[in-house]
Amino acid sequence: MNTSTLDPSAREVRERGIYRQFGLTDAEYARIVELQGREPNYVETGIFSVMWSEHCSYKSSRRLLRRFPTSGPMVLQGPGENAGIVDIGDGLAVAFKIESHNHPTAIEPFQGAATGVGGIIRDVFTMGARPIALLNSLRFGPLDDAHNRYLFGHSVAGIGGYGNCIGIPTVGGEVVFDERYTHNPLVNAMCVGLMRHDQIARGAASGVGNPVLVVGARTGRDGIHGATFASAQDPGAKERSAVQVGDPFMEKLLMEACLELIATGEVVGIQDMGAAGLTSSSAEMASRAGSGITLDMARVPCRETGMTPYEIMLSESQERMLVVMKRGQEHVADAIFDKWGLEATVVGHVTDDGLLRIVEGERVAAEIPVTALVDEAPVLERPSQRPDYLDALKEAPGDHFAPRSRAELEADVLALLARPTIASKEWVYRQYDSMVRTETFVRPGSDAAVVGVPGTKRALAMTTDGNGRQVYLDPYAGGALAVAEAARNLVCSGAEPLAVTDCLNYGNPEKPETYYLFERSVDGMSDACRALGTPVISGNVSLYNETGGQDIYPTPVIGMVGLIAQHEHITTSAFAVASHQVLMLGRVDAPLQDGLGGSEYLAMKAPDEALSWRLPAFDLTLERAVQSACLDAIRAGLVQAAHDVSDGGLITALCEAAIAGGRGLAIDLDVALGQALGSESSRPDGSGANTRGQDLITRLLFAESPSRILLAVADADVEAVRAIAAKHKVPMVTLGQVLAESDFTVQLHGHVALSLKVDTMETAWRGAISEWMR
Amino acid sequence: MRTAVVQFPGSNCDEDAVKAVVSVMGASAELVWHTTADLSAYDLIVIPGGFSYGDYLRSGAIARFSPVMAAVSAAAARGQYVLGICNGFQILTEAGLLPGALRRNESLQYRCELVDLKVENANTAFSRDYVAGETVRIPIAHGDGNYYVDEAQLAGMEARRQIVFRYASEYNPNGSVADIAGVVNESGNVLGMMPHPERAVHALLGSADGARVFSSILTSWRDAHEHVNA
Amino acid sequence: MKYKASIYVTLKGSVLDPQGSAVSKALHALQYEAVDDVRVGKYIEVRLRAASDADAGQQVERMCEQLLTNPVIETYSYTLEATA
Amino acid sequence: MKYKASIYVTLKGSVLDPQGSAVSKALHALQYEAVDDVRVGKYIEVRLRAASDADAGQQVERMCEQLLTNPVIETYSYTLEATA
Ligand SMILES: Nc1ncnc2c1ncn2[C@@H]1O[C@H](COP(=O)(O)OP(=O)(O)O)[C@@H](O)[C@H]1O
Ligand SMILES: [Mg+2]
Repeated sequence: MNTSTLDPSAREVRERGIYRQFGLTDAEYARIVELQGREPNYVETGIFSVMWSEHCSYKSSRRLLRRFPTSGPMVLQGPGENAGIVDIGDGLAVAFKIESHNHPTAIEPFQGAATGVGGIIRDVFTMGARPIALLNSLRFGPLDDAHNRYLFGHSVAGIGGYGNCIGIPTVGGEVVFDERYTHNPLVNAMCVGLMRHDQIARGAASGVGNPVLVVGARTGRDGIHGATFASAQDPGAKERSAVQVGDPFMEKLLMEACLELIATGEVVGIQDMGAAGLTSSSAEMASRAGSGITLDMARVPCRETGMTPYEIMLSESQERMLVVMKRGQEHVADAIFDKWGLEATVVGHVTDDGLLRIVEGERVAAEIPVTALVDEAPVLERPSQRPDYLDALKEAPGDHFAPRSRAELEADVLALLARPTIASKEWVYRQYDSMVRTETFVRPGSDAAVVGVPGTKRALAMTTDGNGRQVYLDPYAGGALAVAEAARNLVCSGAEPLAVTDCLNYGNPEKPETYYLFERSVDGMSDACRALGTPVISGNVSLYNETGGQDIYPTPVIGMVGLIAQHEHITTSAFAVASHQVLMLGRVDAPLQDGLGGSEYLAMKAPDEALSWRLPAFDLTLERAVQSACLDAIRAGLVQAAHDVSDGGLITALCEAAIAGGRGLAIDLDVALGQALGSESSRPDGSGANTRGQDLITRLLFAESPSRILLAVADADVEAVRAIAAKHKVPMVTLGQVLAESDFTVQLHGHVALSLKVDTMETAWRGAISEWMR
Repeated sequence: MRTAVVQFPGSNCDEDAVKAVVSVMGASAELVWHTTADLSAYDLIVIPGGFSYGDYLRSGAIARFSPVMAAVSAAAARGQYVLGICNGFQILTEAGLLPGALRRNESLQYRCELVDLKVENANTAFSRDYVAGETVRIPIAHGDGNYYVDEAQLAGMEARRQIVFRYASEYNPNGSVADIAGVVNESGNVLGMMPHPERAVHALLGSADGARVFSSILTSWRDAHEHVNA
Repeated sequence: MKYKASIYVTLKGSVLDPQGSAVSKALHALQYEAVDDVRVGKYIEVRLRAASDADAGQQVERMCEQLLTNPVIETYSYTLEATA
Repeated sequence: MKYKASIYVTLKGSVLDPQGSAVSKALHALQYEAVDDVRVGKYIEVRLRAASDADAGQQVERMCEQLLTNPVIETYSYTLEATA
């Protein structure tokens, strides 16, 4: 085997321990020598190191990911491809996936976030699907810190910059601010695409002799070792060249050209070049087909001169794809790419020898069995240990957080609404083009976004959800809750949840406690996916999210897509019709037992103690029933608006519904509790009622008990909704009424416990983030 | 009536424009690639929104040199209707077919939202189905929508009633001079506007107020045609 | 001969420069109190071949007027350096 | 003393400059065949007060590193001119 004269020799790789700089352990290196039957040269070592990195091999997570349910009658493509695909009937299907770009964002927030969006779009159009929507899920440290504001502001601009330019609407997402994400932001991007069944393309390199093409941008020295870097413990100190600049204009052309090319039927396999570029795309394509690939580095179009095979194979230049065409059909690619002003270059061919062979002209630069790179990649059995703090958590907190007066309660409500995590995310999503393609029927701001399926009466609802604090406090329930909330948001929009894509963001998996949180939350997500009938069809893992030894909260993010059968079922969270009844599906009284554990209210009032109380109880059976009842009621045409109770508790959900509808609400908790508990609960008399009353109302308004949905229903339809609730064995109470005026009042124990103007609440809620970002 | 929607590399509202023309005007619309050199067969030419050539250097700066732009100029000179939306407006100003220039939004941020527009002039071929002074809701989606002309030019434009739409309700989303959202050329057959009428053509999209831009053009064309035929 | 042209494009003095104001504000927030004014423009580096300095200068001016600047709102200046 | 600092920020040589490539292609399409390469960056003009040339230079370098550039992908250079 020849190597470039510039590269260190195979012996030097071993003797100087160069493989360690690439992130390979001694044991892994020894295993590589065994698999190769000799010492790997420099290029081969580089290739192994990226393929066996956490990012490409999923070595810490592969065992856990097998626990997810991944099949179902609708699943056309489960995990393992660039994106999963589900059937939506009539020969149509949706492809979707979520991906993290946390580490690059920490270093260069604009480009890091932008290239995250670019990558996930390629994953979707690679499958033959036309991308129709983008979502994201973001975590930053608190906005009182200038660096956090910089990371947040630039990430949002980067996400918008890419999606807006390429012309795919960004229709939804979530943003949470917490100390735990300071200097370790999370940027997860999701893309949804639409296709006909006969357009499905896959990433397999089959057919000996078929040509292998690199299409799109030229290869430069960008991000060499980015994949290794993504798994590194201290991104800041790692090689900084691993940040790339995205070119959304190029990607737009690439997307159009690839979709046109796939439609010709002359494509055998296609795969985007993401992390580890040419290396992982070629190895994975060969692996899926059980074939081999020979690539000639001399033919790869480069942006810079003098690039070595090592650099070309490891480059992470963006906006490139690897395509295998039917033999003799290269001209089809030529013609299409020429129209779009792009290059399509044959750089190799498919073989049957099972080898990834890298040549440079006549010279062989590397030769590795594909199975060694993919199937033999290490799978680790990481030690798992339940952290002590979980067993020290206490029952629901007592009275001492309760506001002492009505004025204080009102101030608390306004302060809560102005918490950046709760406040309107308009500052974020107004920077995103959410309307291009003119199919966005529900724009950001409701529970889920709704995007039409052109030419049909149907629509897709989509959302991203996750709550790291909840997973920290109870990994199993927290994992399940993330799935439940995503499904609940879809149901509130009138959709039947279809399937899940997940982005698993955790700290350092080498810490047994972190690994335990990871493991238990995967179990919780898996069980919830089973209970709700939403298999996992794609996903992504991001580990080593820590700074200075402090892990982020374990933060699995669920992306979910649902199907709305008819346009008439589309429902938003705007309680807009005066005189409609405000109903609750689920237990209005659950907070009395659950308390405030895990709530945003507690995080605001008692930041130091907020992590010492247990999460509310969660019952998947009830959750499922509540969701079914809600969807049935919507489909029966009985529901004007629906909104689930989540972050910030009942009061936040009510305020959001009121603000969105531009209406006041008159809420009577006496009546509601009376209905929920029977006669004995309401109106405890006279003395001491005040203190007890304040504690009661604090719990009722701020606890984040799950499995609850608010509905706005016309008087005439209330009984029909009650019957549906009864059929599903779901408790239902009347909370109050939608008003023509803009007064928002809550009554308890016969007194007005809270009275605010909707405008006042709206100002606090809508202006909070812009105020910070001025 | 025949409509062409011009596609530059990087256009992304081209299909939306076609959909709007088809649904509102009940007429067909063809996508024409930026290399097309002759547009004489069309009655209406739409330069759609998007990021032609990535909006690199300046929005519209590179697109204005596309071969099709000579054909657009010729069409405009012949009196065919030319409608530039968003990036299309930027391209038309760069090409000198409309006065002024579009700068970065004052907020330095991209803005996508439904805004209120005041119909300033309901006497143009593009706005006759509106009522002068009425307020309509049409979305914007742009980073460079901050319209600029100097004072002397503005005075001339006002005098010639070239301002068709202004941002209303005291909310100017981008810093445009005199709240200008859309302008017409002196002969009245070329309109450029930052808001997207093609995104507001039925209730499911949040507003149907943009439809009347397209219906106005159709009415104007019919009038002109009946005239010719009579 | 080979040249490197360094072209500076700025908004005309009469045109408001929101980017400059934003940078200026940010610098003040970082305690750069001695900063009086900031203007932000574009810097374009063009490497080209030309027969002479005069030829290079002519080419650069033509491309500035044709493409690189919008005379409605921008002005430019440039320097030229022979590189070989 | 008063100074005018002219700061040129460009993407590092190895970093993709999509804007530069687009401008370069556009110039070729306009028959500027003698153009070999274009890079597009930012030009920032800062007017500031400083005790001395050295002080002004230090201030400018600090603000470049702190705010005006991201050293991960950008480099900068500047010139300084005393204005009063
Ligand atoms: N980063 C973001 N990008 C786009 N839309 C967002 C983003 N963050 C929040 N939103 C939108 O704001 C609304 C409220 O978000 P959130 O409070 O997370 O809703 P929920 O609690 O129902 O999941 C949703 O419509 C959501 O899509
Ligand atoms: Mg919700």
